[in-house]
Amino acid sequence: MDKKIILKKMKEYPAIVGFIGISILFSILSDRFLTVSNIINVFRQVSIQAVMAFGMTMVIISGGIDLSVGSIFALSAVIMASVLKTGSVFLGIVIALVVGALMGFVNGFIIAKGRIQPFIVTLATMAIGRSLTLVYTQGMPITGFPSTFRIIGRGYLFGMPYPILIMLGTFALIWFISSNTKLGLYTYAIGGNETAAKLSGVKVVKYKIIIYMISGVLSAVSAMLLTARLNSAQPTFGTGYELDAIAAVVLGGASLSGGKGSVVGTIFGALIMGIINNGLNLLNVSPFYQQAVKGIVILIAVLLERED
Amino acid sequence: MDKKIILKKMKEYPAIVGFIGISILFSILSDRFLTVSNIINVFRQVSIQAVMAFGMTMVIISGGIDLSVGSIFALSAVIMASVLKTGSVFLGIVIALVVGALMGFVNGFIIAKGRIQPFIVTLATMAIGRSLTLVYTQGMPITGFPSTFRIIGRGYLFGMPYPILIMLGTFALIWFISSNTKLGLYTYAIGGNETAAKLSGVKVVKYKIIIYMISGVLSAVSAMLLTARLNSAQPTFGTGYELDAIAAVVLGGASLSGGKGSVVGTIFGALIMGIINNGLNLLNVSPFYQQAVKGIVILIAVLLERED
Amino acid sequence: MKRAVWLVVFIMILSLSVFSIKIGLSLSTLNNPFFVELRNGALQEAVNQGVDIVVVDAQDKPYKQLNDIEDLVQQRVDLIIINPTDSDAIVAAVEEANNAGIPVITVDRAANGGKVILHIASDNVAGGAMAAKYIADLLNGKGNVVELVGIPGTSAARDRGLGFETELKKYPGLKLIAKQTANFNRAEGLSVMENLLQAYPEIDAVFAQNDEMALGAIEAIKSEGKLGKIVVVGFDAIPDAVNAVKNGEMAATVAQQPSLMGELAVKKAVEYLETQTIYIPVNLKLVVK
Amino acid sequence: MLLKLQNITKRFPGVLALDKVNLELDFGEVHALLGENGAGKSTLIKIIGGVYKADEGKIYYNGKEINFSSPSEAINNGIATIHQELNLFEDLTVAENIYVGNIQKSLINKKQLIKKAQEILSKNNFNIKAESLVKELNTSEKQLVAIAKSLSLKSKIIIMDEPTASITEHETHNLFRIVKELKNQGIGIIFISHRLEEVFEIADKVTVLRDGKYIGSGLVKDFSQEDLINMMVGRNIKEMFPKYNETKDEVVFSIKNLNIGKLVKNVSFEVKKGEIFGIAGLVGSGKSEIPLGIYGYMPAKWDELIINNREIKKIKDPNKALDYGIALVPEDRKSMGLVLDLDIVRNIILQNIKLVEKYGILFWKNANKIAEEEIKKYSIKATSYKQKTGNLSGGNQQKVVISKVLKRDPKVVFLVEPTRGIDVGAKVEVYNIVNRLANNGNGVIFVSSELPEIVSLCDRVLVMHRGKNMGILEGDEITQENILKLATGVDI
Ligand SMILES: Nc1ncnc2c1ncn2[C@@H]1O[C@H](COP(=O)(O)OP(=O)(O)OP(=O)(O)O)[C@@H](O)[C@H]1O
Ligand SMILES: Nc1ncnc2c1ncn2[C@@H]1O[C@H](COP(=O)(O)OP(=O)(O)OP(=O)(O)O)[C@@H](O)[C@H]1O
Ligand SMILES: [Mg+2]
Ligand SMILES: [Mg+2]
Repeated sequence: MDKKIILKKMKEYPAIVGFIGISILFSILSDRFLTVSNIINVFRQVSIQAVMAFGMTMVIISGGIDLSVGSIFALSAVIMASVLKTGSVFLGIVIALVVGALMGFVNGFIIAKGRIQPFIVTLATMAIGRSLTLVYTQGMPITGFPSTFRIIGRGYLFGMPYPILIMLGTFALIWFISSNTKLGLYTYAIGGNETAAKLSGVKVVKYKIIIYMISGVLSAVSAMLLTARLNSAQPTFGTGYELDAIAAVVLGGASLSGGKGSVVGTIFGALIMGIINNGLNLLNVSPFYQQAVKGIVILIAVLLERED
Repeated sequence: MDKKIILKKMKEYPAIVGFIGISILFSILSDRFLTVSNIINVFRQVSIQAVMAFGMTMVIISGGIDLSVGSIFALSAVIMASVLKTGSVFLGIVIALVVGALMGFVNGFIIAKGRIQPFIVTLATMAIGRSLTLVYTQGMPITGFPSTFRIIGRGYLFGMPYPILIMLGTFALIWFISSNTKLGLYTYAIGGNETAAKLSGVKVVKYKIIIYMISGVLSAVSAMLLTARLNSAQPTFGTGYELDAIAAVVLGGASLSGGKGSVVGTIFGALIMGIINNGLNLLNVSPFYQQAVKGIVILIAVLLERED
Repeated sequence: MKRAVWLVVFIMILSLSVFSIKIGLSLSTLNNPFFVELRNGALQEAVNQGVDIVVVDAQDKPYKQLNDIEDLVQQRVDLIIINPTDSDAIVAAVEEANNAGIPVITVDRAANGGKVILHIASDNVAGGAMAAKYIADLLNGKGNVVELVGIPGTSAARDRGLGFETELKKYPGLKLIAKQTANFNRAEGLSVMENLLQAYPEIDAVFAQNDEMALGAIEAIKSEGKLGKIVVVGFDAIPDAVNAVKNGEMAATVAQQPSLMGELAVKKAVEYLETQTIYIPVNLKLVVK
Repeated sequence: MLLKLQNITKRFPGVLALDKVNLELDFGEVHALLGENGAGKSTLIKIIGGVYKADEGKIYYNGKEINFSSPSEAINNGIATIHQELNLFEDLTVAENIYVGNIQKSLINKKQLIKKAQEILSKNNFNIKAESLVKELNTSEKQLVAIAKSLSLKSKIIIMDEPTASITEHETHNLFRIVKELKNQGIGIIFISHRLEEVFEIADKVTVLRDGKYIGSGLVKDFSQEDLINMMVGRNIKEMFPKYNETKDEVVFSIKNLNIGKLVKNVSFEVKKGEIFGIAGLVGSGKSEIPLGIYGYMPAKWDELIINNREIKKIKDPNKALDYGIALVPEDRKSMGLVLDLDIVRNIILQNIKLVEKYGILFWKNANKIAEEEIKKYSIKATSYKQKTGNLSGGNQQKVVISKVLKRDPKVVFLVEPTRGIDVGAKVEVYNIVNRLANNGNGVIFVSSELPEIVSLCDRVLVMHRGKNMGILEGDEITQENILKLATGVDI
């Protein structure tokens, strides 16, 4: 009975299959892989990318793409950092979220109102966000925050690191939004057939803006996690994260043409990427070969996913 | 009469409007911009990205994406370089093209036969290609080629630098392919409606493979240009080029959902990116602000394009 | 009378705009505080000397650097200071400047060809060796070492790794048990180090090919509660790292004094445009507590 | 007066789609809108529904002048539209499809949603499960979902653009029963169809358009069928179902024990030279899978397949099928027939590449000439052969599909619902083509849900029920009753 449900879930979210396959592989190759401390370690590492990827999931389901997540990440991190330096932790976090929401709003507004391809709009805001970050910091990192803030990065609650808890919290939230709210349903509808959504009376502009704002806010949350973990905000933060986030979503079974996908898939997509990195380090694969191994493992993962 | 044709072309390829708009802007702001030597300078700079973007245009029209172009670029460059060191220029070039074609074949084969999303397949081959490059070179650049080869990078024919001539040649070729051949028609059809293409008798698998091979070969041609210009092949060559190439194609009016686009648009898309970089340098915009200005100019360009 | 004053002012403005010196500075990247420092040193000196400076950023891409330098040539700057992304790939750009009759000074990395009037060096190979030697001294020539590698294929990663590993081989008691890439990035330094700590419970020292990775590694070591038990040596001496050395979290960082290099480059450039100059290397030093 | 349109004019690049059109709709009235393919019917109702803006003219709704700028505005004001091109979300459930755009609360209770949707479906006798995914439905079921969606809105006006084009007769009757109920509630209905008998059955008033121009309107009972055809086409049509083919003895096509997954089981039949062979069946009978299987699009198995005395073991790909001389007019022009982003000429040569290509290079002069001929032959209403097929009216899109498939002179041709959505004049033209094809010695297999055309056109009819061949009717046996009996599993 239970077995059947698991099998059904596996079919529904093929990323689970890829995840299990690769986990088995690494467990055989390294006895360090399947230890409690390493598993917690991997989850904590994955939390940062995963939170960002949850927002990207919404965007991709809606048929869009958000290349600016890495820049939003950096900008909200450094602005938050400068507020944190004044000692106000709460204010810092709030401002980070506001920065994320604002950047997301700009994205969504230009994309939906201007009817311009998301790729090119977020490519531009990616550049703009990076610039703002460099100007704001003059290229230097901001370091040293109140210890109450740093707890977010390294504290534990009931034996669970905060980043993991925050990841699970955002996961639950986005899962709920996408499967139990009007916003979620409309996201799938817009991505599935935008014309039909419009003809059905969906206010496409409004919902697109909200979707990109969610992506912006989650990038800021993700930035908060890394800033707390490193006790430092870097102007180079988040470079290249957009590809990682998109990869996690696509590995999770979403389609870049929209209308399909789920955060359940995405969390496993992110975990696949995370355990590959972890496994390669554990096995001390030579730096020159690492990428090849990573590429091959990704291909194996998608082939495994396809099998079912 | 002539005016009408120009207006029509502008409507057909809105990137021309963006290009002209930005050119006018920079001509006003810098008297260095509109000089013959600077124009030739810009075209030569653009040639490398443009050639790669022509291949990407075919891929994107077919509804795909190729993230591995930068890695193909690097791998074919270093393998060519090591052959060039033995003195055989012709062989070196041929081998570079073969490497590009092979990598493209692998991409196309996995995508078409395995029916896996191009994004994830080329993400994997991007990593694998980079690794092969590092392993092949052991991380060292390869430098110093026969002078006959270096002419490709710096020589002139009838006052035109070779890279520009090669760019124009590949442009003409891809333009001809996409508008006057069976392959070109099939590319649009596959990207527009794969099912309909299949039912019309198009061998989708075969043509997808050919399309990715073209992208691979053009990445190799592009690599040849840069290697000749720099007289050196670096294992880090081509990092991040995929985004530049995709950006040029999308700025050129293609849609990432496939079925639409043209190399005419792409060449102007690449030129837009090129003159922005050139103009910002000529105007001595501070590096911290450059990206912001670049982002804004891109947004202006797409808004101009939309106007018409 | 009034007219005469205006004339003088006019001539002064004219002479300023015609005769003032314009220097181009082409940086490999600004995505790294090290090069930001270098730029800041150069900008400051340019203000002091009263010369114009045009800064371009190659974002670590050799082709972008070539384009940048071509654009500088288009602007007819008087001299170009180049911080190459790569010693070989820069030669074409140097030669283009040479052809246009514009003198070139290189900073940090050398150019392996073309005519360069002055090179302000920092020797990455020697720096790597210095780090190995220091670790050997601290560990009394015995222990397990891991190395955090920068972006594979870049010259900094190559040279620093080469110096470090060659020197390390001289100490048979020191074992390089793992060597992993963290791409010169602090966040990756953190996660790679976390993973390595999972795999290797007995690590005695870490050499990171730049400070960013070292600082990330320190955070990982901290959360494992192993701070003080593992020797961390970085490279570059960026301000955060110097602080970390001061408060005892980091054992040492190889200093290249980027700000001084930038300053010197501009100073010598101005000197050269009047006379000639000699080769003045900036010494490496180890910043320790 | 519920709705009044005055002098509505609409231009598209190169086309005057509507030229000063008037229409009046009263409470509780069913108003039929008629016209040939491309006459401007869909454009007109899209203007009412807020999809397009009229260039000129006025719209009064309940006495007030209105000017909707988006579909959501029209819907919120009580005007619901069932569009000709189905606007559904393939990856969502039926329930979700019905409620997208019409959800009041931010939170969704999925069970509740399915329950409510199921109520609507059952109330209207639509035999569809609310929790199934739309992509699992066949075309007629999808059409019913679109109808259910519009009924769920509780509107004052419901506009139906060819709702009956792809549903069965039984379902059509059911729909008309619903329409009558709506009428009694005072709801106004605009009804578009190319089947005139339906107009006489359900409509009170009728308005005819031709080439975007208002031709006339009045009470349905004041017109005869010929009157309406005359008004639409501008000439008389003598024979609705021309038939002049001659069956020979020679067999051109035969298949034994065709199996396609669980959808088609052990079906065998043969087609003779000059014969028009029909396949009929209800929804879900598997009749449209037969062509797809033989054509190499769905995995299929058979014991023996012979075309023109040549045995064919396997067809892996449509490309191979075409090589063997098998052609297919697919059921759904939008998803299977056309590349909507491409123009008419490109769509036509896509399937006829050999006529215009040498060494992979295309000869555009030939291609354009062919396209021009085809446009003339099928009287496709288009600005030129360069018009994007996505911008053609639905019926004209169908004509392009038929044209591109038949151009290649196939030996055996499957026509699946080929007259879906095309006007009377064009239908007659298709029937003529089918006759000519048969007489030229090709095997013609006509798959249709429209019984009148099956009965009038076919020489023999295979009737499917739940994937099985229930029998092949011949000659006088071919009647609507007999087909329906077999199709519902009753032996005769
Ligand atoms: N978006 C568009 N762009 C350009 N032309 C269009 C567009 N939409 C419709 N047309 C043209 O307007 C005319 C009217 O089309 P419409 O779809 O209203 O016809 P229709 O009466 O509904 O025909 P059918 O019976 O085939 O559905 C046609 O000539 C069509 O080609
Ligand atoms: N992809 C699919 N997944 C699940 N079920 C499907 C799928 N495609 C079709 N079906 C189901 O298979 C059954 C057969 O559909 P089919 O299209 O063969 O009907 P048909 O006989 O052609 O009728 P018609 O074309 O007249 O509507 C239908 O009940 C449909 O719901
Ligand atoms: Mg219509
Ligand atoms: Mg069917």
